[in-house]
Amino acid sequence: MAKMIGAIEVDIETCKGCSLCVEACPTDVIALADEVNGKGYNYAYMANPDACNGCTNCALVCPDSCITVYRKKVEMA
Amino acid sequence: MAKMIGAIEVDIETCKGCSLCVEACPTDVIALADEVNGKGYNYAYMANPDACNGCTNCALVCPDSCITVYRKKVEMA
Amino acid sequence: MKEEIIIAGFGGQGVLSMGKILAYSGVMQGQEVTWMPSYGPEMRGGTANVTVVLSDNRISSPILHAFDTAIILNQQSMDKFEPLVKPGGLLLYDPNGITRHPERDDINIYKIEAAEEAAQLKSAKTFNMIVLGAFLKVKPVVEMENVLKGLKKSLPERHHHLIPMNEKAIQRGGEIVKEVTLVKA
Amino acid sequence: MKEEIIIAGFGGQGVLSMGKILAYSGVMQGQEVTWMPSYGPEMRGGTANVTVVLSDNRISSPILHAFDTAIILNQQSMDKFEPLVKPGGLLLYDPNGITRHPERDDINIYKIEAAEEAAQLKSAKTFNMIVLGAFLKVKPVVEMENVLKGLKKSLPERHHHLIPMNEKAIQRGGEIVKEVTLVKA
Amino acid sequence: MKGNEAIAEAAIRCGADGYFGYPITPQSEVMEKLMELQPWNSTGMVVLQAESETASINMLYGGAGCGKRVMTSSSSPGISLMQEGLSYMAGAELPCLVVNVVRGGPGLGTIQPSQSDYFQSVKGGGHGDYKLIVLAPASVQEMADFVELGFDLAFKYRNPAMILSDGMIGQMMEKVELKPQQKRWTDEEVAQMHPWATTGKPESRDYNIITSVELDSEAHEKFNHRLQVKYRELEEKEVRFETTDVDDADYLIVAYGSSARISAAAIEILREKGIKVGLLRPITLYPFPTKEIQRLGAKMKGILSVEMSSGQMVEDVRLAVEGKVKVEHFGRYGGVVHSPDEVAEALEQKLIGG
Amino acid sequence: MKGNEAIAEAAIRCGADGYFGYPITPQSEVMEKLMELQPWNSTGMVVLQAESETASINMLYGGAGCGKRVMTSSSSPGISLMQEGLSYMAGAELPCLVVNVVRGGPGLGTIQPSQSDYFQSVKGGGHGDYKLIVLAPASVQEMADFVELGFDLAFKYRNPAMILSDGMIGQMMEKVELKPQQKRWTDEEVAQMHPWATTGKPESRDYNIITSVELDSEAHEKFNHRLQVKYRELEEKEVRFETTDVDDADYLIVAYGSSARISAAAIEILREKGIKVGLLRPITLYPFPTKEIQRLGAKMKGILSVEMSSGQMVEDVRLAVEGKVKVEHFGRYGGVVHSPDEVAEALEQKLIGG
Amino acid sequence: MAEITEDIKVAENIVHKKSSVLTDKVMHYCPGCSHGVVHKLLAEVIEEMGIQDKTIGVAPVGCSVFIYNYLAIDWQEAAHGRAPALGTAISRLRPDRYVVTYQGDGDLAAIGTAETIHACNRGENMVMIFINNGIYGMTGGQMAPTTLEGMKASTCPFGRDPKTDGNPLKITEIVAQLPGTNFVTRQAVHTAAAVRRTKKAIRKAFEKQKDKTGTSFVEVVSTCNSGWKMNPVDSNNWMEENMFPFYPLGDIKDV
Amino acid sequence: MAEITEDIKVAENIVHKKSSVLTDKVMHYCPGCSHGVVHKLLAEVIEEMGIQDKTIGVAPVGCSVFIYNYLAIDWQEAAHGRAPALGTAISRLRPDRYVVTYQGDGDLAAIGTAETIHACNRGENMVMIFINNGIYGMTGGQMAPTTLEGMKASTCPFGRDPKTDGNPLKITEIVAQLPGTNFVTRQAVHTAAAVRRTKKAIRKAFEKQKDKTGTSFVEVVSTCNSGWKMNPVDSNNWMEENMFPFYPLGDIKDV
Ligand SMILES: Cc1ncc(C[n+]2csc(CCOP(=O)(O)OP(=O)(O)O)c2C)c(N)n1
Ligand SMILES: Cc1ncc(C[n+]2csc(CCOP(=O)(O)OP(=O)(O)O)c2C)c(N)n1
Ligand code: SF4
Ligand code: SF4
Ligand code: SF4
Ligand code: SF4
Ligand code: SF4
Ligand code: SF4
Ligand SMILES: [Mg+2]
Ligand SMILES: [Mg+2]
Repeated sequence: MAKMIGAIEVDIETCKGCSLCVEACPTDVIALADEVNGKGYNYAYMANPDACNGCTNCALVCPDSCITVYRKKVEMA
Repeated sequence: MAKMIGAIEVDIETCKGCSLCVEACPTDVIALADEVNGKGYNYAYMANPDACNGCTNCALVCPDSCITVYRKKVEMA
Repeated sequence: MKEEIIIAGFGGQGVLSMGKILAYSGVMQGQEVTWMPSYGPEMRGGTANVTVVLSDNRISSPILHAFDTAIILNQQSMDKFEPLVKPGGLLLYDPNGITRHPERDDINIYKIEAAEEAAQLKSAKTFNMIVLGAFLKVKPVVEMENVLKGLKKSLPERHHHLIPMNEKAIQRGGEIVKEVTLVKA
Repeated sequence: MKEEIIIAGFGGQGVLSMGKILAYSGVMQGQEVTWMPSYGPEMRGGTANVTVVLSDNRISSPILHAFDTAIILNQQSMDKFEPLVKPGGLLLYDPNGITRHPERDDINIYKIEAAEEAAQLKSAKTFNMIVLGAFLKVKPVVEMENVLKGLKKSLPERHHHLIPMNEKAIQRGGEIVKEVTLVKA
Repeated sequence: MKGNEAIAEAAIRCGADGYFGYPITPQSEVMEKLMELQPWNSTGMVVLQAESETASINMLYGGAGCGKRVMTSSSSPGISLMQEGLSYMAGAELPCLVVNVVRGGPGLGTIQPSQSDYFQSVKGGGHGDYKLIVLAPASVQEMADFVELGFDLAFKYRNPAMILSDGMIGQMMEKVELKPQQKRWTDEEVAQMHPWATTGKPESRDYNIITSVELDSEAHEKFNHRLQVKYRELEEKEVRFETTDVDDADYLIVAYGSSARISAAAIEILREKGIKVGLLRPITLYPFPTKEIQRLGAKMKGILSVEMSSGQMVEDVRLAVEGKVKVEHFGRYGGVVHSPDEVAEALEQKLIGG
Repeated sequence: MKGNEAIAEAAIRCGADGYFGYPITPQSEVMEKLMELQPWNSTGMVVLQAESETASINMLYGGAGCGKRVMTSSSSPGISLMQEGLSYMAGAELPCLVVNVVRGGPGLGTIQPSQSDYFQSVKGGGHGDYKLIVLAPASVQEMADFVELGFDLAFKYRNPAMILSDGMIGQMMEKVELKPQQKRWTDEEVAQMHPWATTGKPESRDYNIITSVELDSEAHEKFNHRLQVKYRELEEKEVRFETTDVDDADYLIVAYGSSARISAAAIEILREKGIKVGLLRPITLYPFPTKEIQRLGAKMKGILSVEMSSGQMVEDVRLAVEGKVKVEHFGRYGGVVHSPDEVAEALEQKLIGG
Repeated sequence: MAEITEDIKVAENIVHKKSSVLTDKVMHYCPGCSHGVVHKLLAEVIEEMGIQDKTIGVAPVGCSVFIYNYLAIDWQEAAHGRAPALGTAISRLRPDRYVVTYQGDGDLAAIGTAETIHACNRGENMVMIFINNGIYGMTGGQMAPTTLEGMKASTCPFGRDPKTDGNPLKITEIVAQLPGTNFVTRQAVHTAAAVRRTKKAIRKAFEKQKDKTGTSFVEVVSTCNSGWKMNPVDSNNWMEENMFPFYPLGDIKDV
Repeated sequence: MAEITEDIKVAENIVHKKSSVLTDKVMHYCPGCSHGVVHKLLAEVIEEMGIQDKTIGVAPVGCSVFIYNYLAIDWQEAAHGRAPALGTAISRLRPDRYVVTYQGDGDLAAIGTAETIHACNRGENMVMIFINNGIYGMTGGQMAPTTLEGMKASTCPFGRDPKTDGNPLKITEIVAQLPGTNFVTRQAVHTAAAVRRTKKAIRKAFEKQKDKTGTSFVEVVSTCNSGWKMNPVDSNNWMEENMFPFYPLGDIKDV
């Protein structure tokens, strides 16, 4: 079976922890970190990376263009 | 037979000879005088007084409120 | 030579364009000229006047408080400008609509029945040219050939067919202008 | 007595209102006070700071270039204001998010783990009151009863139920503030 | 209380009838405070956020034309948009109060305090020969007090008045004593006190016209002459200023508003060094305390005009002393506020030679 | 040709790119003439009637930002509406040409000639520390010539320039010699000559920003300082004036524009009486011919500043001579034009004593 | 019968005379200018409603700047385009008064666009009279926002070309769609019947003000024979043929 | 599987990344501000159309005043409300360029009303982007012309009351009725789907400009969580519930 798997990369320093990506992700991949970045924001990260399908929703709603999305079709058993 | 007869009085000095009353009169009562008033305008006057029925049309369209209209019901033979 | 002229009358009498033709005529003659209208809402219905200065030298001010010539075309203007003609100067007027005729005896007074003449010619538009012709007859401050050039210059191309008619009116004005009183020399 | 204080940190840390309470406390104590915020778009996300002056006499300028006390709540502010503390003055800071700790040896330095404490109290809003408590412990420039009056005055009526919580936070700040270095006397 | 808030509180208390404004930093708190206080429920004062500063000033025109005490506040760019309106109000002899909490210009500039709108305020930013009455507060208390003073002068002379403040005075908090609430004028009082106002034409008087247009230039010159007579009267009677430490002074600082406060601190520094400096603080920028500066200036070795600008008021100081004493300018600008040290140093350098 | 028409003709001939304006007496002929000449068909110049003067000046901002030679014209009330825009353009260092054909103010005033917008033009009608380059034509010929000069100075210094004329010069007709048609700059030339302009960011350069805002007050002070350096350079290099009959003169008249013409006639009258009077006519009102007035003033028994205003330029004359010679003002105002006789009489009365 | 005509000229037979709210001053308008007609109707409505002492007018900058000389009510003369701002303040500070603004098309729909729209959108309690003559009369006949496509004016001497000069603006339709207006109508005064209708509309606009439910807006499509360079009678005809199709008469909103 | 996640992070698998037209500067906006999203879409459209060198932008006065720091195209910063006037001149003097104005609701629909309406009515060839967040963000949350009835702002702290504060203004509907506009749409960026639609709309607006047939106008109903005093996620929800009923999304005009 072919399946889309995805991954995101968050630019931690420019992330402002707005949570919009968290909300936008259909598969609950993203959460805000407990730690803060240099600006004092709890940045977003892949809390549940396996669930990501690379749909780009998170990146689309991110006001700060912090998210790069990768996607690949993989064959699964 | 009862009939409406009318008359108008034009304030010659404030009349500007615009001709709008001439145009508005349904019974062709009014004309512009050959003479001019103090401002140099050919003022309006009752050229055909008998035809006036006091409909006030002329007064209504006059921009300079120069026209007073009189009307009376008279019995005619 | 320096001639300071006021032309004054109702809006619509062609006062400003008469002044303009005079000014252009001066330019054609190589003179310095200024043309300064009164302007604004008074134009509508009210009075209009223009000051024209023709001079061989640089003209300092185009707005004047005394004139060599006053060309007067209605009563208000008569009241306002008769007193401002310089002693020995010229007052030219059209008596139509004038209720108080000029009274000064230290200036030269001429009259021109231009309105009447224009009515006879059935061409209200020539009124101001008749007046101009009268003035040039009395004071030939510019030569006729330059006046015609000035006329051409001040009329838009599409109105150039009117020039002959205007020329005739100017001529007619010169013919019918009448002396009223001259300064006792 | 004259105390010139800068409080500086991120927008949203309650810097301005901490300053306001301090200022009102001074007023309650009968002092002259000024409160002068940095203001404008920087407020969003960026830094925010406020200068508070408490004095027994008329205060000439509310904008200062050197301070008796700097209360510092983020790294940018540390960089900017550490150098501006007067020799012998006080620098109080929250080490949370601070990457370069203060280095001067001619001033008194204290730290207050207010963010951590506020997180433990599960009440981010008390953060600034903890810091205020720490400051008042180190420099009791106003009496506690006046601080409470100031608190009351600066809070809108509808928030007066929060006063006890704030009072506790102030107290707690006083308890946990830590001396870092003192000027060698 | 913040300077801006003091304006709002004072406006309500002195019985103002209307505020019309448009938000702009660093003075938005004026309208915000008013909206929070809802004076329409207490005194009946109207508070309206207009669509622009252009609309605001013309709303003032309308309100003032009815004999009402109306005001607006803004900051530099917004005030520039009011210049036509201000010229109209001066031309129609309408009283009103305009607060300018100046920020650094030109253009959008900074939102930091500045004093670079002096020329605009006192020389005439709008067209024509007119003057505003210009008050320069140096404390939050004066922000409050000058609201009433501004209205009083505006109505006394039927002329727009301006409070020329800056971001520092507007944003800072200080202790303020507010006056007790005064009643607003009733419509009947207005009709009586201001018979020129358009209050609705009763049978008993001819109709009133508020206008600034005149076709006949001679008549318009007469009107302008009347304005000039009024301005001479203002210059005669309404000059306000404050002097400190001038009696024994060798040098004089002339400074208004924030700069006056900072200069006072500078003078302390200088006096500690043994340099005797006094302060003249113009309170009215128009009418300017020309005579007093002339009088005091004659005794001085030099005058330093201190403003947060590249040098505007300094021209009026120079005009006052007519070359009889050296006048220098000092000021940081573009939103930077000078420190007392800088002022002190400038005085030493520019007047004493360093 | 009328002064206003001369502006229009000269604009096309000097290769202006755009005119944006709104009708107002006494200068509507500028746009009317342009519309009649349809330069978009010949040189490609854009002519647009804007919805207001506020829009006009901001259209100038947009056009100037692209490195184009853009201009507007208006009269006093309309110019007041441009004050914010002018401050922005000065703050963004944008070149443009604004013609003010002044009429009597304040307010709607008269449509007759006046010179009462001097302060607004040279001191800064808008907010902030900025200056306009101000040219004062005294003839229809200069109305034409100063269009090109104005553009040249504006672009040289990246600063708005103004032609400060009045209803007299605007409405009068005089002989004019127009320069031959010059080509408009091509887009490529613009990009090369004005690398700061927003012409579309090619790969070869960073993107350009035209702005006047700065959050950091220190940076904004630096920018303002740069402006001041520019103004000092203008004051050094671009002062223009004309003197007549000054060599043997005992008295000096300083007058610009219409007033200078009238003063020239007054001087003839006075010289006939044996009173030796000379004329200094500032051509640039900013930068003002301060040094020349100072130099000439030193030799005079008195100076009369003649303006059609209640006395504005006279302040700059006084600042120039620093009390060293008596300076008096004379001027009719509110739309009244003084006569040579009145000027002559005023000089005798005010300076010689009558 | 000429004698009869003279005979009936006695006060009791008067059926139309100059409104007492009009002053004796001769209007400065060009012969045949629509402004005069509308002034008269305004005066008549004010007289008939008996509100001369309760009405405050706001004059524009435009040919009608001097309306204040002709109607004997209290007037303020606004800066160009700002009458609605003045009206706003007057109406709010004197809610016991009728406020009427009077503006031309340049004034109301060009420079004053923002003030017009925002006053109407706020629903300021006032009557706005809008004289749309498709031209800038006062300044000598320049293009107005309402100048028709192809129509000549001194700043579009070859006829308005929407490509370069922009489109004619129907501001009244915009105003009608704003929630703050309670009555929006377009009328004319070229015939006696039209004059009667316009007077009714103005009267209605004033009546509506009693309820304080917002702005009442009366456009009068008008002639400017000077600007149009036609005589008054031809102007009326031209207006009927050319203006009315684009600016159709009638009520647009009545709530 | 976490390893896979790391493994696929190679260039060839990138399906979304920051647009190259965006600069490296960190935007000054509050966390979650809609401005950032719209900036990004604008950058992406410009990048995808390959018109970075042909586009001139006009920035407003409002929170987005510094948009010029974030998109690497030539920019002019306009005075408050005047962006359409700048755009008019730029577009007419550089008809070979794409002109895009970017404005907030205070800027475009309050102080700039006249400029907005007249530019659209003239049909200036430019793209106008209108960020309607119902508030004055930059100056700290005052009432905007588009603030909803009952909505709180610092100058209507008890909620907008149309009686005193005026009605919310639907300027986009007005603009749509002007003959000069060729495409008028209202969008939002609160969900991924909405973002996709808004990007399409912006792209379409730019495409339309190729034909020089007038103004293309894109409203984006937006959040200002700082001004609204809610977190970004709640703001989006509040917007859906309250703003969309009054400002319904979708194309309003497309000719
Ligand atoms: C700020 C300003 N700009 C321009 C003018 C010049 N001006 C006077 S009236 C007018 C337009 C008049 O047209 P309109 O409003 O249509 O009135 P109308 O004369 O046609 O009745 C203009 C542009 C002015 N007085 N003030
Ligand atoms: C002439 C002028 N008036 C007022 C201001 C202050 N000001 C700056 S931004 C702004 C409004 C911003 O609101 P909006 O346009 O909705 O943009 P947002 O910040 O919400 O994106 C105001 C009133 C100004 N800079 N200039
Ligand atoms: S949407 Fe962007 S800025 Fe917001 S939390 Fe996610 S990554 Fe960070
Ligand atoms: S790409 Fe889609 S699935 Fe993956 S984190 Fe983003 S929103 Fe979630
Ligand atoms: S309508 Fe009036 S002004 Fe015109 S001609 Fe008749 S009476 Fe005279
Ligand atoms: S009243 Fe009627 S009939 Fe008589 S003159 Fe007037 S229009 Fe004619
Ligand atoms: S110019 Fe036109 S609007 Fe003005 S008075 Fe004359 S006809 Fe009427
Ligand atoms: S204040 Fe509002 S509009 Fe401005 S950046 Fe913050 S969230 Fe965005
Ligand atoms: Mg009109
Ligand atoms: Mg907004």
